Amino acid sequence: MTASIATSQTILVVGGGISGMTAALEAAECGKQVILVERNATLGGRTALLYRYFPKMCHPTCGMEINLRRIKANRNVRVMTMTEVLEVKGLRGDYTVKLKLSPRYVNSNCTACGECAKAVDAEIDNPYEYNLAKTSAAYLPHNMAYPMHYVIDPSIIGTSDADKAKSACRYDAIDLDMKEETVEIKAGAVVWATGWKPYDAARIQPYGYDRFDNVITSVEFERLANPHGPTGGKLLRPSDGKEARNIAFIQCAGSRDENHLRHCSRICCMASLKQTHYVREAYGDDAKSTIYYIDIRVIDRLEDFYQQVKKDPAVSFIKSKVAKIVEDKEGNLVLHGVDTEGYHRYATTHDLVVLAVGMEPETNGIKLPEDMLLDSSGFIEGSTLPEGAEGIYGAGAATSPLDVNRAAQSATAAALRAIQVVHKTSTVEGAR
Amino acid sequence: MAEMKTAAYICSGCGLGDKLDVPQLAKIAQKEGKMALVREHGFLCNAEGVQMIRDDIEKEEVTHICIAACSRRAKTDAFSFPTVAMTRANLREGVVWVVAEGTEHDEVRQEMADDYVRMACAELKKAKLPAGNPNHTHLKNLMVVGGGMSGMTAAFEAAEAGYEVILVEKQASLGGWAGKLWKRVPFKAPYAEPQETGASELAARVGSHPLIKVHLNTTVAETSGAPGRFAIKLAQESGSLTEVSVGAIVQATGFATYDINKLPELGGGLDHVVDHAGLEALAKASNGGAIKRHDGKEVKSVVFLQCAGQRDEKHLPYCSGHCCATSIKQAMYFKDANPEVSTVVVYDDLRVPGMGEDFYRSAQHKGVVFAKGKASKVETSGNGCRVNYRDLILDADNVIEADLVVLATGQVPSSGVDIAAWDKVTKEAEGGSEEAKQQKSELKSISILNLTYRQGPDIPKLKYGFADSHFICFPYETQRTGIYTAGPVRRPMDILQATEDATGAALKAIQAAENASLGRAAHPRAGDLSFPNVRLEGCTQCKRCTVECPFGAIDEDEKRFPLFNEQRCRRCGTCMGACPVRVISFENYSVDTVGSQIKAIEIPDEFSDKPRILVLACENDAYPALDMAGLSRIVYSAFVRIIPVRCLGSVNTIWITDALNSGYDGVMMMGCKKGDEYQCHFVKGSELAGYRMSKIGDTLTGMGLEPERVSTFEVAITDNQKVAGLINDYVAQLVEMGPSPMKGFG
Amino acid sequence: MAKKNYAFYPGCSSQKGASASNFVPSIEVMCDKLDIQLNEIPDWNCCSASIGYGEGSQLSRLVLNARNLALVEQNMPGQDLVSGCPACWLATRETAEKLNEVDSLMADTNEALKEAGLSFKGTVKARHLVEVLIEDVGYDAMKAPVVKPLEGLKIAGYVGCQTNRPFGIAGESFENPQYLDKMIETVGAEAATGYEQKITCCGGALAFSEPEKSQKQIKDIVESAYDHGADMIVTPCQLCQANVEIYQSEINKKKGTNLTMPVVYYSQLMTVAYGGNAKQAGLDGNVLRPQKLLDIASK
Amino acid sequence: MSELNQKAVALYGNNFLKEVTERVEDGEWVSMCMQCGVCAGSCPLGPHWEHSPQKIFRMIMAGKRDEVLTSDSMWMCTSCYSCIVRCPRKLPITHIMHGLAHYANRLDVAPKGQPTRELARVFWNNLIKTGRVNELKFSLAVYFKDGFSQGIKNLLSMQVIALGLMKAKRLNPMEIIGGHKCKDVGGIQKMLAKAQEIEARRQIS
Repeated sequence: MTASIATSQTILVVGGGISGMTAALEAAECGKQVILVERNATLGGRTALLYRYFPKMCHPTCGMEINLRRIKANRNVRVMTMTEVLEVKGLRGDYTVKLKLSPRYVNSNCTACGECAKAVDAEIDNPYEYNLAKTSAAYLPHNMAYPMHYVIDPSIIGTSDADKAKSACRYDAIDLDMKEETVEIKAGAVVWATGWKPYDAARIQPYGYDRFDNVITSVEFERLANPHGPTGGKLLRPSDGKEARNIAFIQCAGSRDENHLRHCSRICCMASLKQTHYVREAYGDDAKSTIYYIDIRVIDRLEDFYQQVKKDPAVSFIKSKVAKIVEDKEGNLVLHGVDTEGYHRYATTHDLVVLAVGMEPETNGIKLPEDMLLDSSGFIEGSTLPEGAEGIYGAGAATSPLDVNRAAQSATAAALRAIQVVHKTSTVEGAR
Repeated sequence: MAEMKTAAYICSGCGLGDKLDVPQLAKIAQKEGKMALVREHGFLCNAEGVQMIRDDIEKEEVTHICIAACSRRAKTDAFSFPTVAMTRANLREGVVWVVAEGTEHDEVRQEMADDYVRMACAELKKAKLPAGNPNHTHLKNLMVVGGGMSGMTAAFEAAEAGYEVILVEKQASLGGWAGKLWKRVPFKAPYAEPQETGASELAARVGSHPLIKVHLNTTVAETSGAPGRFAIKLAQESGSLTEVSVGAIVQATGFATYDINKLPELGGGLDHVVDHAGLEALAKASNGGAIKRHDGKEVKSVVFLQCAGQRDEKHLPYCSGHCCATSIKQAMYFKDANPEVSTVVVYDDLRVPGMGEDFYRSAQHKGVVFAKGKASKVETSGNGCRVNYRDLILDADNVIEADLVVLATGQVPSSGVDIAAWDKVTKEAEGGSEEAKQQKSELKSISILNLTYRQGPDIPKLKYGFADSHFICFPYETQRTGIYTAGPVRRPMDILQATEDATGAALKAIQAAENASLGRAAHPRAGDLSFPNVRLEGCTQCKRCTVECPFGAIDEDEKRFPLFNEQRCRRCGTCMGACPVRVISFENYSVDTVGSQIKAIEIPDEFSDKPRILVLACENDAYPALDMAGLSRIVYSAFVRIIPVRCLGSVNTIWITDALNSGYDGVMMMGCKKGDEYQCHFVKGSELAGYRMSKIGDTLTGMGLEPERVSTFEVAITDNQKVAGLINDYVAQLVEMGPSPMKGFG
Repeated sequence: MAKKNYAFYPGCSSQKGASASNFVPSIEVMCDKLDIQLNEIPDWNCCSASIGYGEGSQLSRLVLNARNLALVEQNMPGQDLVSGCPACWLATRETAEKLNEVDSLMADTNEALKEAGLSFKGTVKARHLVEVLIEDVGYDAMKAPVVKPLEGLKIAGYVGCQTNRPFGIAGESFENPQYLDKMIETVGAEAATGYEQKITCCGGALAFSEPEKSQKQIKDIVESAYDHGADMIVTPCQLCQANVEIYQSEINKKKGTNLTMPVVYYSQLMTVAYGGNAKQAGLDGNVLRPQKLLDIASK
Repeated sequence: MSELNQKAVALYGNNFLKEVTERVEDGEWVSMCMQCGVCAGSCPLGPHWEHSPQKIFRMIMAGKRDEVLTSDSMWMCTSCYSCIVRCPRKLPITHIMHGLAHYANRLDVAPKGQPTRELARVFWNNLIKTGRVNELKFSLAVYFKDGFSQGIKNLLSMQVIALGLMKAKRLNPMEIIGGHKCKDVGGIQKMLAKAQEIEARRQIS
């Protein structure tokens, strides 16, 4: 199949989030052949799970819709989901890449009619809701999923639930005999766009993410605010479903911290500023957001957004790294610390605490090509090979903690670097 | 090309067959839709169904196909027939998934499906397969304007990909600001020390690259044409003109520093107060040794004041982003030459995102002192300066005496003419104002690209003079197709970002040239081969299309007719919506393709209690939201008939009046958010639609209709729940209002 | 099974007649059951504790601790230095790490040690007795000798500061360490989970100099244990034990409270669970009688 | 002003950050503080002191020498190490506080009669006498540090506690006439004298 099509003129893009999609499309729209591989069952990555983008408060799915339309319209891009890179061998212009294809147990006959989900009893934690909700073990990742195909969770394979799913399908789309496969493909250049993951908030012990239900992360808060999310867009706190009107946002949750992530994750200040909008939109003047920060890092035009939020009387700013959180008997959280601007000690009670968790590169924990050069946080800095010998390029949040706009910018640049490789390879081959 | 032969394929899978009378749909396609070939299939998108269609295309010479199945957004891999014109009747997401369950709804459900089949057949007969612009051009070389770090990078990276580049620099040498720096902020691990700028090395590589032609002491005197065929006049300092042609353009014209004389309270203008650029000059002069002031005194104490004239409504409201790291770097110049030099950085928020945190740590390690505070006054004191500031941590006023004060001022983009100002003076000048004519020529003198475009000589700015994209997901969107900005002209940035940005911009320029050479549209309708066709003989020279085109694609010819530059066109259809005499159309999207759909439906009489509402939904956000309502099985009224449009800007008022004349009870228009934070991918579609509809109030009154029968709504892509509510509320409102008095006259 | 040998550093408070003297008998039984052989370091000296800094210079304090390390290195090769007292452990471990990190301090220290006829190469590891129990013995082995499970006892595990921070036991969290609760459960008692004062500072040495402030801390620690229904508090720290136990009467006097919450060592629990009597467990040394534990011990 | 203090002022002038960096244990870390304040919020005795660690660090950087050295804040450190484990810059705050207290004490500018300062002095004197701490003598010395009559008052107020401890055999009245001590007291004292000599050599001369 795919393996036979790829050649040394092919650009392999690893990771199907906003950066990978962008890199793949930008190269393909220059006329290059691209294979886009994604580990999950759908493209879209983490941005597809966000409710809105700062500073425009627009919806990530809007850009995704356009990118998906570009993919649907472009025959140069070949998308492989549920696919991981096992190994990259070879040199610039001539890579052999080993891919692992995990079984979806659903083939392209799937029409997304949803009958299998209705037939299955078992439920799993929904990874596309950061496990805040359950979903059927036969599920569509989300409404913007691409490919628009259901997935059968491996946990029900071999159970009667799997058989129920199969018999519910009228289109012969469920194939319970699918097996993991390994294929090798050729590629001339590789764009590595594996993105980021939220830092494990449980490790920030003073904030008790693992102990207190009402301490959640910023990515989880995005799901709460999302009308497609587990609470239908209502800001209800996990412990008792009570409306969370008085919300604390703790900045640098894991970032700028030698005990956790050394780097500044760049996006979290803007993310929390954005999230105060959600609170205001939900409760108007009854809303109360408090941002605990060290420095508010919003650069360039984004400053406008900060100034606008600063004017909102429902939002207050405290220059302080919160020292610890204590839960009271009602499940409220008492934050202890000192406002360092003039030294004011506080012990403030909030309904909900949102940890603005840092961005950890997804490269931490996956096998990378050997010549990739990483910085001290694990972001891709470049190549260990001398200039001109490299053919694998980082893109997006795999290279640095970037916001979506800068990630797309970075991915566009990476696409050109990859094009340079295949251009030079073809020139050399042409000369032979 | 062969004769038009139509075929309709009606799917009964995904429950369509259970809930709809499919044979009746087939009959409608045949009888009313006049389809030459009509086939039903139980599972149209599977291999067998697709093969059936392929066989018909091949053996039956079918040229036009209508697929009555799921949404045009679904099963695109299966229903991909690039050689024929195709329409889709959305019976799944648009009918069976959104109409309430139960036999009591069978009738309205079937009527809805019947109408969608009628509409798709009607559209099909008016549609042509886009053939692409036969006049396409082939230039694939680039012009890069600006020879600083961004421009050099854009030129070099494009050339490395095999594209010829013309690099234009106003100054006598390449390098720009970077060339004036002693060192740059580190961009590689361990992010601890200032690094060499690499500007002269890059300049040398650019200068010697076989695919790059550098023009020094040169400016752009004129830019005309379009992607794939830009015609440029380059003006040398000597006065001579050179004409060149390029496929696409990267504008990397950088920034100027904010004038420190505008900051007298911070000591701007005093002897021992400099800005970052001034300090770089001192550092360069010291060549790694102790840094001396202009008067020769060795600096033993220095204070950096951050956000000088920045984040300040009175000066620059924005943050230039690089200045915290730049001050850290410059403080290190002192500490590295002599650790005994006292270096204090007075800041409000220390903004060193990403690995900049390591650079900050490194400076602290070297003993650079950071004081969160706000400077109130800098004055001369003895042979140096006294900095008065409020220490925000100690909550006390404090004073530092220093030999030198460095003001971290901001970047002011060198982006040329402000199009809004240009527009204003142009109108006034056309009205005969001599003053405006003078202003116009002054404005022209600062233009960078000197575009001959009717809408003005430079590319539109987003804010504060920065020519940035308005879109989060698409950082390189500009309103001038084939021209991309890169570096600090786009937004304030440091060298690392600028070089990354320039690389991306180079790709976009290459892509624009490649697309133009194939007659294809650029983003966001990338690959679209349709292009606007104009019947000039019907044109009344009203200029609405030239004024309203968001991309400045339409100029005027000598006879003042609109002159379409297809390669600049983004295929949004705004011109088509604007045209009062309906002479503009696309092969597969025209006044007719939509108008015929509107007229194709069956309007029940006024006694039936079955109102009909036309919904014109933006295909980018509203239509997907409606689709997702279907996916989530959110029920809405079966009285609506939905037609996706490329943009609300493309909606021609004739559609509205036709609909009302035909007996529709109301029209809903669903578009993207408008205003400053607009989400329209064609800039002002919603706004234009709102504006145009406000103008047809009189027409409605003349027809004896309530103005509420035409309403515009903002719908975001996530609004699947909301959109169903909007529909249901609107239907209820119309039911309350009673049937349209136009019914039966159509 | 052969006993594991450790160089034992009892510390000043564990000396006979000192504030933690009742700690010593309990660890004797415990170690015996767990095949731990503690060999007292010959002529050990004070670690300078956490209050020595005021008068004692950095080098003086390093030298004091280095002397103990040197005594082990010289006389007890191959044995880890083990202390039951968190302050001793902390000061010794910090010294060992600092000297290994900073060459000049190591040189200065050895110059001073020479005056006492000693030298230190930096090879000795300083450990806390609880670390030995968890890492070298393990929960399962700690459970094995239990003959009288402490059923019906609910105990608040008060970890305090210095066994926990900055090094921690077995890599556990600083904010919510679990090991003490696990040890409580190992001997058959119930741990008062959710005891939120488990890492609150008792005031340490400042119980002497700032009694009001420290007693406020102690009051919180004890009252929370009551709130969680605990019968007693257990701690791995000598100073915690003393402060939290003995100042309750003082707090009662000043605040009108009626606090009588027994405070015991983990080793006392283990000794009783392992079948030791009250005297072996040093329970006669508790000012506030841990009645329920005494009852089990006398069964 | 003590002679040492005078010397320090003469040597460092108004560059207090440099003085701290060079003279105070772990003082070189002070400049790494980024004013997040997590230390201030973590300190158990925080509510009682005037300057939080982070504020002390800023004061050092701003050259507030007198205010820092005479502050009693450092003397309220209980050595709980909460600040150290939470500090995102990994500053050894506990040690810096100890170092600053020690330095202020050495220069004799620390607040007179500050109870913990007195306690520390008594403790140290007690321990260097025998190499081990004699808790009874130590306690008595603490109670009598402000004179005899105050000492009796202090003693009476603590009587219940003392009796309780004695009953539990955890306070031995016999310690007053002897008690525990190291055998090689002489060696220890010589060793400590040497340490002082080395430090004097390295410190202000």
